[in-house]
Amino acid sequence: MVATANNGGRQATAALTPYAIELKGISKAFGPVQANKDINIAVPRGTIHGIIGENGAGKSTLMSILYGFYRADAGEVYINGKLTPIPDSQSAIRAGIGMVFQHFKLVQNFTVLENVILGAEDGPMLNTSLAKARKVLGDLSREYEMDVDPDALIEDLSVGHQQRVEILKALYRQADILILDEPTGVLTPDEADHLFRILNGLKDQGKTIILITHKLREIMEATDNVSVMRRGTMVATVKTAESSPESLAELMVGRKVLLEVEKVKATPGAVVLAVENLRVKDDDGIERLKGVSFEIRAGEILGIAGVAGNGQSELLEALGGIARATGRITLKGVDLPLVGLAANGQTRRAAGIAHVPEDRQHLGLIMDFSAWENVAFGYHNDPKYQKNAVFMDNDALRADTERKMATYDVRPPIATLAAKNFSGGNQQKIVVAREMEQNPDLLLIGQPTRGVDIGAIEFIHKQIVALRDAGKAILLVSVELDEIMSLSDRIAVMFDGQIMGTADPETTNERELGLLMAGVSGKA
Amino acid sequence: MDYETLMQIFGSTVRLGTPLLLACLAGLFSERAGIFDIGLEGKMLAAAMAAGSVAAMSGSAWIGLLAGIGASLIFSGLHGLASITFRGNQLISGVALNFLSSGITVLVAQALFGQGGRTPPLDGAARFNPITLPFAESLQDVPLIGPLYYQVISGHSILVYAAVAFVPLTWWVLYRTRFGLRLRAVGENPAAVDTAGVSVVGLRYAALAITGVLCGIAGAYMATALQAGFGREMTAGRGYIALAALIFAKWRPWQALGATMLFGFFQALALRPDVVESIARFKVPVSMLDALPYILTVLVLAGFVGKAIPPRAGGEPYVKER
Amino acid sequence: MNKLPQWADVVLVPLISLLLAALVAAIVLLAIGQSPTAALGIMVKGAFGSANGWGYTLYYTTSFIFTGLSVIVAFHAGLFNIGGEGQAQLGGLGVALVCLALPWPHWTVALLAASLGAAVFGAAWAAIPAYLQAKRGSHIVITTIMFNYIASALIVYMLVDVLRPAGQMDPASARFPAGAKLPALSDMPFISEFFARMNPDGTPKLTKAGLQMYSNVPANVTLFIALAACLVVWLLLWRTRLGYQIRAFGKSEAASKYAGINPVKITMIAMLISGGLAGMMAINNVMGSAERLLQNSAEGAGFIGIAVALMGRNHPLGVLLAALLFGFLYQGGAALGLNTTIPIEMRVVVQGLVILFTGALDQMVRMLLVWVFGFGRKAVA
Amino acid sequence: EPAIIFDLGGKFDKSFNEAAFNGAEKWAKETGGTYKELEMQSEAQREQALRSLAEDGANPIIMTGFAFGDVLNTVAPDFPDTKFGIIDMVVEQPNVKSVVFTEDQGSYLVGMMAGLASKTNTVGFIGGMDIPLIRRFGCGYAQGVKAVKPDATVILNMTGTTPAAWNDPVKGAELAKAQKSQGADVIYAAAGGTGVGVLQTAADEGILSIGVDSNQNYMHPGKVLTSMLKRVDNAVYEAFKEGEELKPGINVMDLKAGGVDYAMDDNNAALVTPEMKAAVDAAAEKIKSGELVVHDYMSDNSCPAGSF
Ligand SMILES: Nc1ncnc2c1ncn2[C@@H]1O[C@H](COP(=O)(O)OP(=O)(O)OP(=O)(O)O)[C@@H](O)[C@H]1O
Ligand SMILES: Nc1ncnc2c1ncn2[C@@H]1O[C@H](COP(=O)(O)OP(=O)(O)OP(=O)(O)O)[C@@H](O)[C@H]1O
Ligand SMILES: [Mg+2]
Ligand SMILES: [Mg+2]
Repeated sequence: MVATANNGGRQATAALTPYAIELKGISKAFGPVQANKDINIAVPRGTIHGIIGENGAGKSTLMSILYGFYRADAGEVYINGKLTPIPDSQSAIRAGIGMVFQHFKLVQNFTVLENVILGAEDGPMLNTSLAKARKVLGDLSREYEMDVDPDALIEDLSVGHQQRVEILKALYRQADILILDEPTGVLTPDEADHLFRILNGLKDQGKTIILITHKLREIMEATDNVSVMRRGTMVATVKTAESSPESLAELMVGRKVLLEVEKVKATPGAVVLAVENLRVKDDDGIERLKGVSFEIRAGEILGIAGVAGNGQSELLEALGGIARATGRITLKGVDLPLVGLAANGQTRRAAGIAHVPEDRQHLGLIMDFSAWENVAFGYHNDPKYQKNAVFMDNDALRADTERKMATYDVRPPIATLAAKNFSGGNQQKIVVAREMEQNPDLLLIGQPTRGVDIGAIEFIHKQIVALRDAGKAILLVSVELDEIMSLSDRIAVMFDGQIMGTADPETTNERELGLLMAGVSGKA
Repeated sequence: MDYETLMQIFGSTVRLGTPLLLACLAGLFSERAGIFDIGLEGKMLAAAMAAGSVAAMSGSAWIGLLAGIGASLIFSGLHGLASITFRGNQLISGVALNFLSSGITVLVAQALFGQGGRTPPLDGAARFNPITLPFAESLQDVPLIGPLYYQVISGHSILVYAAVAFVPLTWWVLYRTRFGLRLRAVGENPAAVDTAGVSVVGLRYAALAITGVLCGIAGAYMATALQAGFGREMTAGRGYIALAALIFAKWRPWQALGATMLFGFFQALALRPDVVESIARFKVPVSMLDALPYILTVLVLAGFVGKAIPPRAGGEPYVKER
Repeated sequence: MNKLPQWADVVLVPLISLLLAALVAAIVLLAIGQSPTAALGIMVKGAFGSANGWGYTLYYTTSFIFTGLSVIVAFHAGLFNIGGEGQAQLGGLGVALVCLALPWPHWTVALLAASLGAAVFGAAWAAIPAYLQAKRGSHIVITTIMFNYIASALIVYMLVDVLRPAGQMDPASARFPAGAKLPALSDMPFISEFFARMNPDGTPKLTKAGLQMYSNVPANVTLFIALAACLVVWLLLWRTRLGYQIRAFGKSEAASKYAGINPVKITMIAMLISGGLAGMMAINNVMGSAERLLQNSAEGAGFIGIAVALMGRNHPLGVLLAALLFGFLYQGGAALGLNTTIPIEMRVVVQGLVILFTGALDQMVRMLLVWVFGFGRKAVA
Repeated sequence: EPAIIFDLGGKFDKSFNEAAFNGAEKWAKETGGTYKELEMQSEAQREQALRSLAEDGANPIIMTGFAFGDVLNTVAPDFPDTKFGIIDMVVEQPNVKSVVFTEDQGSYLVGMMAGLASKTNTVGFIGGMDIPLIRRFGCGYAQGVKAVKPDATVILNMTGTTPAAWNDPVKGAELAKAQKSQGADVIYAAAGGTGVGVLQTAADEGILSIGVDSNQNYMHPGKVLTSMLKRVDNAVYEAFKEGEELKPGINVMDLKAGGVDYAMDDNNAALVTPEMKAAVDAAAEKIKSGELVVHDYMSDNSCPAGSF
């Protein structure tokens, strides 16, 4: 056994029930959004339990309720068969629950040690707590093969190591139940494998683990049972062994899924975009894009695959004129400015580049602006929206918006409604409509279907293919391998700010791409 | 400038730097906890009024001090209510409290004493009188040490010595105690504190309470030690200078001591244009000396004198549910 | 968060906030042993009960319109400009330098030149904080506060060492030449009738030469410039590309970068406009009323602009109404100071309360309303 | 109904404005009349205050302080039926009475007193706002000191260059400390509310101070050597008594006319020896008779006895 850091008044577990956790009738609304609706779930002790569901299905919300981060509007939590109200995280910790959030909850300029003891100190003075935690942490990391320097600052650690700190934090608090929310989204396949080894070790010690993930492969490989959520409800809980990826996907979406995109073979024309040795540094001076070169031809979709955070965003931002870069970008033979005042979104749009950003709420839309104001966003200098030298032509803009909303089936089709009042999918349609209707030479499109429902996915995919067939060049960035494989005419895989390799979607498979994504050169 | 004069100016530096130091430490606690507080000025002023009035009525500076702390705590509580509980804009809340304080202090003082918003002059036990440290008089004529000891170190009120003692105390609390760890964490990433099972709201109110106490002492010092009674607007922007010093000190206690004493030195210099002129050898407009702390702060803010990175969660209310 | 209908948000929230502020103010008055109703009566009478009162109320209103507009232009760009006070003082310096430069032939010419001077000086004083914010990320709230202090030091220096005429003791500039005198409302055709002075028996008060006497009120032509400024600011923000970019930038800096809106440029322009508007207030008080530059000429109007902007819900029409409200408060407060034992600082208290309730506790007011109305009880399923 | 406007610093500054206030109160007590009063808060309010009172029908309107001069010059013609009185400044309008004092003479007397009381042969002067009017105080004082101790050092300091200098006790206190460390053992404060800080510090530090305008001896009994009385109270009292018949023109209140004096009472009786008093009284007689002429700084903007 590991030396205990915290001997708080935990109840001796009465093993009357085989369930470590039972949630009964949990409901939670955020304003008008009903994130969880009457959810029931039971998790047997000593198992790994998977939870899947589309974006926004309410998975994180449910787990945050279990961890006392949010308060449920209704419902009960039973821990080891005992009714346990969890009004705050303190109670959850006391009940033996630990959680690793999708977005880590670490203090960036604290050391690992300080982060671990935060909230679990032994007394009013720090020195004793720190000394003890240092020892316990050493034991824990040895036991679970989780090397971290206790004196390192969090901001200096890689994402994978930060995640370890989060797990250690939970273990230091003697968690018996560990919740992990999309832990592998930021990990390379190697790191992910290591994580699953740790989780299995914990399971063998009798701990209960809840794992949220979008990756059906992980569910199939690691979990004992799996629950599926859809639009705030729990639609099913099944034994993993008795299910298949296909059946799970169907449960998730609510109908048979056909992720195949119908398209004819590409007929690439002249080079539209040529990128040479493109480099981007972030605000802290760290190089995020480390010399990327590629070309896209007219009538071609180049798909960029990769684990999030490997330079894809910087690539889009450099091409879209948001980030400063070095190297060379040529559009239809003309060099684009990379630094200085001329390198901005306006000049890029004027040159014929349209950009659907990865994060529509953060970048693509002004959430407080109405739909029609958003349709001018980025194109506010366009002569067709001007009444005269001084004033904008708001009437023309509104009419144009209504036209676009009709074409793209944006619901509700009210041009004066604020962007924040549309659902995520419809917000995305507004952005896509705005950018595609500009009839650009090059379309940059990032995570086009993130958080979008199946119907809209099909529609957006069709539009992308149609634009390609109209002879335009398209750069598609997506973390969804399926999307990349079905849409792209060529695939480039990014790792650590570089293009690790390229692949032909006709011949490649997930395994090959996965290796590239992990930084292992495919043809070694 | 001769040594004697320099020591004399250092002496006034200490006296004038003390309210800045107290207010700066006050701001340090609240900003380290993620609450911007441009209401330091208002809290000090309210405390000065309460301390001056109660000292005048009770004849005891100590009771006045308590009243000052109480008044400042009320303002802290209001700031907390607006910016923690109701997640309002911290800057606007601070501005509002400054105005409220500026008006209400005069109203109350006028209602109590009918002397145009002033308290009657205080003396005797109603003031914190200067303390002459042992041997200060007799050592006065020892070269170098004597004047230093007599002018700079000795001869201040007890609150001055308390303020200086608060510096190591603040450091110790911040870096050596559980409370300090949590306080710093809540100013950097309140979600981390929350998910670690510690109340963000509780911590932030606690920090504001400390801010209230320190501003209370600062205000009481103004009315019952530095001056003999309360007068309208008597804090005269010291809360803002303290804020500037806090930025200058990059939110650290020892640096806060340095920054406030530097600004106190400028204020002391501004009192002695004759000395400045004799050094500069031309007529230096007093108003330029008055503006010096502000200009310096702008330079710091501009990053010309080292970059000041505020606590990361500062200024933002902690909102879990959008 | 439960949402209120838009009309409630726009109309009810500020009104309730105002009522709460008034309520607390009444409690304060009671606490110091005064009658709130009597005080209100005197304020209303002082501000609206006489032509002279109106003259002052409108005079203050004019100043507050400028500073209120100044705050909202910056607000829409996401910038909290607390520096209106300093910018207004510098505007005053600009006005003084222009007015004293030439023996102006006619007030219209002088007004044009002085407006330019006021706007340029106000804008210049906003430029440095704006630049530091845009380029170096220095928090504009702190820098503008610092610039307020630096401004007052600078004005003192100018008045004591540069502009003070020889032989004059108080730190003030010389009087402006007669050609720079703006017509007061009481000097203007038609309007002046309103400001005719009456004897106690109701007959018109005549000079020895038998001419009608008029109250000499400080409200002046600048009022009309202020009204025009409301319209211009509204057009600017909601009808022009620049306004579009300012608002977009204010809502989301990241998105603005995506759209190719230059953050440095917009920050600078918005702050320059903001500072220019604050500076233009000086036409009203320095050129229109005092006719010389005094120390602390802005008298806190720069700060009141914050309250006016918050109260006016960041809209020029709202600013106009809120400025009138504060004009009333200021003139009424002066009447309190003159006619009662309630100190004139009462108006500062009310000002603080209005900012507190409309700016910082608005969420409380909203929650109160949601609770009262029972809005959004049933979530959208 | 008469009215009085107090300048920045306020009617309870223990000094200049308070003297005016006392005069008004004395009138009210004697006649049972009422009067309006206003305290200035800011430079820019002066005109409104004046106009409001005039519009309200107050008559006469008395204001304390030179800073009203410019405003009064423009307001007075608008209200030809109203009488105005201004203290410390000359405003030439048909309906304005200007009252000025010979502060140089009064300061000369307390200067002599300071010189006689000083043991260190060093005395100080702390003025309020640095203007010729206040230099007149300082210059008269320095002449008085030099008259009894020709080799004495007189340290002359001013608090500031703006009206804020009238109400800055902290600065007053620090200046007093500085002067003490330069050896001064008597300090004369001619600085309105700022003087409160000077007197306080002098008392704390165990040296003597001299008050101004009002009799300030009572503020620290046994520690204030004397006060230079400037009978603003009398001026206001007289003006109120004249009422609407206030006589326009310039009224110079000098030593002879009782406009200035030095204060003797129980509080300072122990500090002033009979010899000191005799010397000062003798000088006063000479000044009254014109035998002794005190140099007025404002006559040529220079001071033979010290430099500012
Ligand atoms: N703090 C919050 N405030 C308001 N609404 C929220 C909040 N958190 C989540 N929501 C909303 O609740 C719904 C469920 O969100 P949740 O984060 O639980 O989804 P999820 O299943 O974890 O999705 P993802 O796979 O994208 O992580 C969404 O509509 C989301 O917009
Ligand atoms: N803040 C809000 N204010 C008002 N209405 C809102 C708000 N947020 C969402 N809605 C409305 O609630 C409905 C549900 O929104 P939500 O984002 O949960 O949709 P969704 O089910 O995720 O749809 P999609 O699949 O298109 O993303 C939408 O029709 C939207 O108009
Ligand atoms: Mg989630
Ligand atoms: Mg959605």
